[in-house]
This record gives sequence, structure tokens and C-alpha cells, in this order.
Amino acid sequence: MKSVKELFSEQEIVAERARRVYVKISKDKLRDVVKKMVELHDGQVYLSCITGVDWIDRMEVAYNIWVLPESCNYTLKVDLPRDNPEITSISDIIPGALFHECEVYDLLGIVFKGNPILKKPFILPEGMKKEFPLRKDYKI
Amino acid sequence: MSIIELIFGPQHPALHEPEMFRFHVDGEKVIEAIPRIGYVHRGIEKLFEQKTHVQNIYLSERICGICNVAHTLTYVNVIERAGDIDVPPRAKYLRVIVAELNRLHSHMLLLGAVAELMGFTTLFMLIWRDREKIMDLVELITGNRVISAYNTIGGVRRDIDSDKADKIRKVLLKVEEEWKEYKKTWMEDPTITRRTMGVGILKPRDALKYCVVGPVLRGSGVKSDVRKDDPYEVYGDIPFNVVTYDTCDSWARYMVRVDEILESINIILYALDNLPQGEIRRPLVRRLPEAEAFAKTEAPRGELVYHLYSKGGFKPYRLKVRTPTFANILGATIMFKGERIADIPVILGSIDPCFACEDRHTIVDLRSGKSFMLSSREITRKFSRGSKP
Amino acid sequence: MGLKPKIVEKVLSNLLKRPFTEQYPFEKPVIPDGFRGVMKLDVDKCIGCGLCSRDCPSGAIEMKKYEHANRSVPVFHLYRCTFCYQCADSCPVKAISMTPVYELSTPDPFKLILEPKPEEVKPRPRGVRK
Amino acid sequence: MTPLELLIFITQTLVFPGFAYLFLLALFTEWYVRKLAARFENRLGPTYTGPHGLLQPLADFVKLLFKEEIELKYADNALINGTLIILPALFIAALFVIPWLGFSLVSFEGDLILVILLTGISSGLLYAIGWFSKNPYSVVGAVRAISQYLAFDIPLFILLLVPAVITNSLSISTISHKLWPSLLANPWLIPVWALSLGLVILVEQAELEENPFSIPHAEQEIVAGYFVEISGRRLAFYDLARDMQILLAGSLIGVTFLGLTWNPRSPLEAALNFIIVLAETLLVIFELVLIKCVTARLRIDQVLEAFWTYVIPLSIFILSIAIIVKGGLFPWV
Repeated sequence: MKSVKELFSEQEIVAERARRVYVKISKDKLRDVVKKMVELHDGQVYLSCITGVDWIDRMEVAYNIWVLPESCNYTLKVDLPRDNPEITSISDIIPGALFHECEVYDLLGIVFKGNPILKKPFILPEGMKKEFPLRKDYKI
Repeated sequence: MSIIELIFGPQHPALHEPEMFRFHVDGEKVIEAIPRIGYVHRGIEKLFEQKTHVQNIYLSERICGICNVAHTLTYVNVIERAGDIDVPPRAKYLRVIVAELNRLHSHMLLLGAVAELMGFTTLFMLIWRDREKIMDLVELITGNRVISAYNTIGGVRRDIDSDKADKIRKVLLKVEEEWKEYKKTWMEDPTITRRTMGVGILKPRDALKYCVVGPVLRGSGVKSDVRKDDPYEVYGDIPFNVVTYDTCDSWARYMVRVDEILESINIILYALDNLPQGEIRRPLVRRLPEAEAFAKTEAPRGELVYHLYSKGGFKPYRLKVRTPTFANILGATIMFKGERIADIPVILGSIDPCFACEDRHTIVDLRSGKSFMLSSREITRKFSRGSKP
Repeated sequence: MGLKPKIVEKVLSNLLKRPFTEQYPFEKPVIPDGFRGVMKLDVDKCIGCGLCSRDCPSGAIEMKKYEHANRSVPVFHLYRCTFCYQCADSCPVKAISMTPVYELSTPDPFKLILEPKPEEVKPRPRGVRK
Repeated sequence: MTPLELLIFITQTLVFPGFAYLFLLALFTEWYVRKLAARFENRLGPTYTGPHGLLQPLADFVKLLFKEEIELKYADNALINGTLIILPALFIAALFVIPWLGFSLVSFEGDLILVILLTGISSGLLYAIGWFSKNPYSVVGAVRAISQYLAFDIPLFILLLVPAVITNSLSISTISHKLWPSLLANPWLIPVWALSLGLVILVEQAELEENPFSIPHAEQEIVAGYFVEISGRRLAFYDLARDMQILLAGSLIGVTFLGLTWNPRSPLEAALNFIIVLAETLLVIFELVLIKCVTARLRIDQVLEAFWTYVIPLSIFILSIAIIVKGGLFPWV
């Protein structure tokens, strides 16, 4: 196996542009895929960002991982149920995900199980312990 | 002496912006560093969703004043990717020129500030004197010293003529000469090298593991530059080197920036010489189709990421911004361990922290931002209440 | 504790040089062309389309209705203005231009409202848009 | 004592070269340091108050006197206040010994030791300020100050003994008068003298806690070190003490290491002596400011290492060479 792209099946690849691959995978597969990505290129990958989106009917978490030897960005999109958004943390595979996961939890309320520093006001003020401002139903 | 909790910030001379670090120190040695971020959290990501694509250009610029060109550049890039808008070649070159001027002034700002953090006020004053010349150039091209408002969707907003190009060349050559001297100072001055060498080590493996970006990553010897890896605008056509140093310490991270200044000057001179003729902008596109786009650029502080979800229409559905400092701050907490109190400013300076960048979303501004259109009467009421109680 | 003569030389030569800093209130800096200062509205050109107000990122432009002339004219609330000049870009008739005025600090925010006087706003001869 | 003598005595003590003069000269020193540093950095420096900003330090002093003083809840206020009153007084006392007119008001055999004692006490007082402030920053600053103090006070004492050995005197006035005659009488002493002059400026820089040794009050690391809690009137007195410390450092090294004064027999000669002493002082301060402007701050461990392993043995070596040469222990001298 030479390219990270071969990890994904045809149906999983949503879109492909120059140096961008958008992939939709299931929640259970995410950790395996990330682990394989890191191992495949001997750690020559880094996490650019984790984007959380509230699609009203569901939540989406998108892991943007840059693969240095391939010069390609892989966007791993995972759908989560909106009423109980929960996913296993990847911070043990890529420690750099720690703060990204905290931020997403803080603003959207997506729980990353296994993240050791996950706590509620991370960047929000102390008084906003129960509010998730980036959810679409948040009243401003 | 037992372990003292030393609190750095939110107000501290070594931090030019509000941020708090709790350092557990044993005598002079740092045992643990715990950051608390979010003091300048302005709710910009939420605000993006309320405003139109055109208004958001200027909002993105306000995430960070220092690297404002990088922010607008990434923003217009993400919009152009989502809407398949092509940009005239002259505009691409002009964008590169202004982006590199921005990098110049940002790196000078940092290196000067760091000289000051080490107590070297003279170097700080001299570097900032030269930075002033660069800012005058930015003012000449864009009409303002700092906030440039230069990039727009589908091109740039102002053109330069040959007079301006000559003036830019002249000033840059002078600055280059000065910088060659400063580089010697950074490389050889005994007090600087003693303070920075071997301080705040971040091994290449750790650098990738903790996902640091930009000069911090290159200072750890990893050859990664968005301008080379993922060329945007015309960086693919311009010859330049990716500067890396492999001593992995604070000194390496500073030297990366010193060398990048010289590289940037060459890039600008090359772009000025090869500036194509033609128009500078396409008609403004206000409406985007349903799309998802991911754009990244090399901001002065490292990789800057914008992730856009559009559902069609005038406003973005979700716009995620990942600024370089947010990625670097975790790496910094690793660098602090085992170093001395005296090294804290040096290490913190070496990641070029920009906390306004890092914390993007406060609710306070958002709430006042809701009533963003006040009539004259409302304003009168508001001010008269404020001034005459 | 060896000192590099390079910086010493530079520092000593600075003694004889003219200081680079300016005494601002007494010496005014040189303003280049195209500086984004206070904007100027050409009331006669304005067609009252409201594009400037719609595109303004900070909501600093309010369309004010002048009843006697039966037309709307933008009013600039400069204390909100970010001086990005998107309004000048958006204006289809180029009625907004820039001036090099930048000294705006004042204790009275009402001085920072650029509002055409009622007598300046003349009724448009034909085709008035609402 | 006749009434005229009494009047002269009072004038000398209170006006010139006594309190008023030393106070104004300390403020002038601050202006000189600020202006010089500004010019080194290609800036303007103070310009607004007075011609070329000459009155700026005085304006700052007066302004600070009227500022609100922040009551420290956990600190030992009485001790801090007491320390800050003693601090400028110590330096004033030391400055009285300097022969401003070729002679000084207070002069006795051994006044050099007195000056060294007074500067030593001042370092202890700075430590006390920091410790009694009970702020983490000030405590760290005080600990740094005290650990640095031993490292630079020993070589300073040893190096100040070099001109004393050369001139066979422990009185500052006598040293200043006899320095050049002794050096010319025994030219072998000149290299020793030059070496000790270079070293003493470096050590004095550490005594003044200026760059590269500005560690105890490193602003970017520990805010202001031991005087982080000082404000208002206390800060005014602290600043005054600091100016006097710089003035003392400049004038002490100026008169003991550059000499060139003599015992004046007429007012004209006294005036000439005064100009020479002032010029020497400003020259030494110029050197100190230059060093400050071309260096970055070192780290405490680096400074301690450098001082204990190099500067102290070197200064002992210089002193012993001076004793050997002066004592005629070399057969060829």
C-alpha cells in the first residue's frame, strides 16, 4: 500500500480535487483509519483542524489531516446523531488533537471519549458551562 | 524552595496579548505549564454565519491585525475554491507581493519583540525602525499601514504603477542590506545565542505529533511549507527556498524567521519583475453554490486553515478557522518543561504567539453585534445615556 | 563575554544620525496617495441604491430618508467605520471618494456622523429610486 | 566656628556640593542615561519638559509624589517604607565622599571601605524590599538579586582595592590625587590599571543590575522583580535611589580609576576639578549605557557561572599582580 487513498473504498470518497480528498467514513472506522494513516507514512502527517458542523438533523465532525509525503489533505467526515453526539478521541494517536477536540466540545458539545483534558469552559468564559454557541439553535 | 505557582498573565509584560499560563516552578525550574486560552474570544465564527460573503472579507481580516493579509487571502481562497472563481494573473502576483510584505512586517515584529523579551532594547528599536519602512510600503500599496483590506473575491482592489514598484524595490534593497547585518547579530551575538540555543527543544517527531505548524515545524527540521506543498496563488512559479534549521531549539525557530525575511524580499523582487499586465479583478460574486471547500495558506505564523461549508446563498453555513497559534500552543507547553523561568519569554516568543488569532469567538461582541444596525435615534439614546447619566 | 563590534559600531554611528522617530503633533507624517481616511460623499451623484449600506461590514452606513427631496442618502457613522472602503467599491456611480484626513479622535461621538445637510440634498430631477 | 564659616559649612552641606546639588545631579544623570540610550537606539528620548527634555526626570519625580499609593494587603508596609527611606540616604552619604571639587566634605583614611559597605547594605535592602512585598515575582526577584549580589560584590571590592594599592591609600580623595603620579612613577602598573579599569566597568554594570545583568528586575520574566509592588511615592524614592546609584557608580569609578584631580588652592582650580570629575563621571556612565545597549539579558545561572569561575579569580589575580609590582617584588622593576 503506497497511498493513504487506498485505505478508503470508492463509496467512501465523497469528492476529490487537487490535493484535496473528502471522505465520509463511519464512526467506528475512524480510529483505525487514522492509526493506519500515521503508520503508513511513519508519522509524517499532522492534523490541521477538526471542524464540527451542526446540520440540525445530525452533527458532523471533519478531521482534516495533512499527509506530508503525498502533499494531500484528507478530510475525514464522520456523522453523529445530534441528540447524543459522541465519538472516541484520537488524541492518543495524534496528541495534537487534544486542543482541537476541546474546542469542538466547547463550542458544539460533541463529546470525545478518552480525551484527558476535555472540560467545559475551554475558550468560552467561565459562565457558559451549559451553552454551545455554534449550534444552530443557540439564540444570540 | 517548595513549588510555587507562578501565574503569567492575562496581563504580563512578556505577553503582548491577554493569555494566562500557570507555571508550576521549583526554584527557577518550570515543572509544568498549563495554558488557559480564550481571553480575547470574540465569537467571530458565529458572526461569520450572520454576515454576507462580502462583509466577511473584512471580518476575517479582524481575526488578527498582524497577519491580516494572510487571513483575507485564505478567506478569498476558500470562497474562490467553493465558487470556482478564477483570478486574473496580475492579481495573483499582487496578492503574493502584499502577502509577503505582510510576512516581512510580521516577522520583524516578532524578532524585534523577542529581542526586547531578552532585554535587547537596541535591537528591538532598530528592527522596528526597519519594520516601519515596510509598513509605509504597505500603506503605499493598500492605503493603510496595518489593516490592508487589499484582497477581494476574484482579485485585488488596487493596482500598482511603475513609480510605486520602483519605490518598493528601493526600500526593499535597503532593508535587505540591513537584515544581512541583523542576521549576523542573531547568529553571533553571544548574549543572544547564549539565551536561545538549546532552550525549548522540540524534536521533529514531537513537532509532528503535537501538530505544530509553520516556522516552529521548520525550526524542528521538518521541511513543510504550505507555499511549496500546496501552492496557492503563484507560489508554484516563484523560486524560493524552504528554510529549515535542525537544532530544534528556540534559536532555530528565530533563525527560520530571519532567513524567511531575506527569502520574502527575494520573492517580492521576483514578483515585481515578473508582474504580468492585465486586469486586477473579476466582477464581484456575491452568491455561492452549495459547496464545501478547504483552503490553507502559509500565514507568517504558520499554516492557516479555513474550512467552508456553504448551503448556497449570500452567507456561509459554517466557516471554521484554525489559526497557527492554536496549533502551536500545545507544542509550547511541551517546550516549557524543565526550562527556567528566565526562558519562558524566549520560548513563548519562539512560537510567535498571537492570541487574538487563537481565540476567535466571544459572545460579548456577538451580542452587541446582533443589533448591528442602529438608527440615528438609537445611537443618540445610547450615547446620551453613556455620557450624561 | 566577547562583544561583537558590529552592533557596537551601529549603535555608536546612531549617535551621529538624526533620530528616526518623529514628534508627531509637531511634525506631521507624509500621507501617500490613496490613503484611506475619512470618506466623502458626492450627494449629487448618489442614486440612493443602498448597496454601500448593505455591503458595509460594520454597519456604519445608514440610509437616511430626506422627505423634502424624496430620496435616501447614506449617512456614515464614523465611530463604527473600519475604513475598508467596500462602500466605495460597491457604489455603482462612484459617489464615495477618499480624503487624507485621519485625525478623528474626539470626545463627542456626534461629530463622527457624516450627514449631508438638508439643503445639500436636492431632489433628483428624474427617475428617483426608492 | 565663625558665623561666616558656619554659613559656608551649611551652604556646602545643603546646597553645593551637598544635598541639593546631588539631588539635581542624580536627576540629570537619569536624563543623560535616557537621552543617551535613546540616541544609541536612533530615537529622540525625552523632549517635552524643559529644553531637550532636561526637566523630565524632575517632572516624573514630582508626578510620582502625587500619585495614588497602592496599599499592600499582605506585604509588610512599615518595613518597605523604612527601607525605601534608608535607600537614597545611603547613596547620598556615599556621594558625599566623592571629591566633587577636588576635595570632599567628608574625607578620611578608609572612606573607600565605607562606600563599599554602603553599596553592600543597599543590595541587602533591595532584597528586603522584594522579600517583604510577599509577591511571587518580587520574591523570585529578591532571590535572584541576593544570589547575584555575592558574585559581583566580591570582585568589585577587590578591583576597587587596585587603585588603593597603586596609591597606597584608602581615601578616595587621596587615590584620585595620587593616581597618575604613582602610575607615572612606576609605568609597569599601567597595564594592571588598564585591565582593572575594563573589568571594574563590567562588574559595576552587574552591581547596577543593568543589561546583560538586569536579571533581578527582568521586566519580561518577572514583571519588575523586587520592586513590583512599589508604587507612588515609594516608587519616586526608589527611582531617586536608583539614579543616585548610577551617579555613585559613575563618579566612584571616575575618580578612583581616572584620577586627574588635585587639591585646589583657588576657586578657579576648584572649578576646573569640578569639570574634570563631572566629565569622568559622564564618561564612565557613557560606557555603562553603551554596554547596556549592545547586550541582551543573560540568565542567572550563566552570570553566576561566569562570575565565580572567571571574574573573581581574574580580579584576585589582578590585585596580586598590583601588589607584587607595587611592592617591588619583581627583580626587574
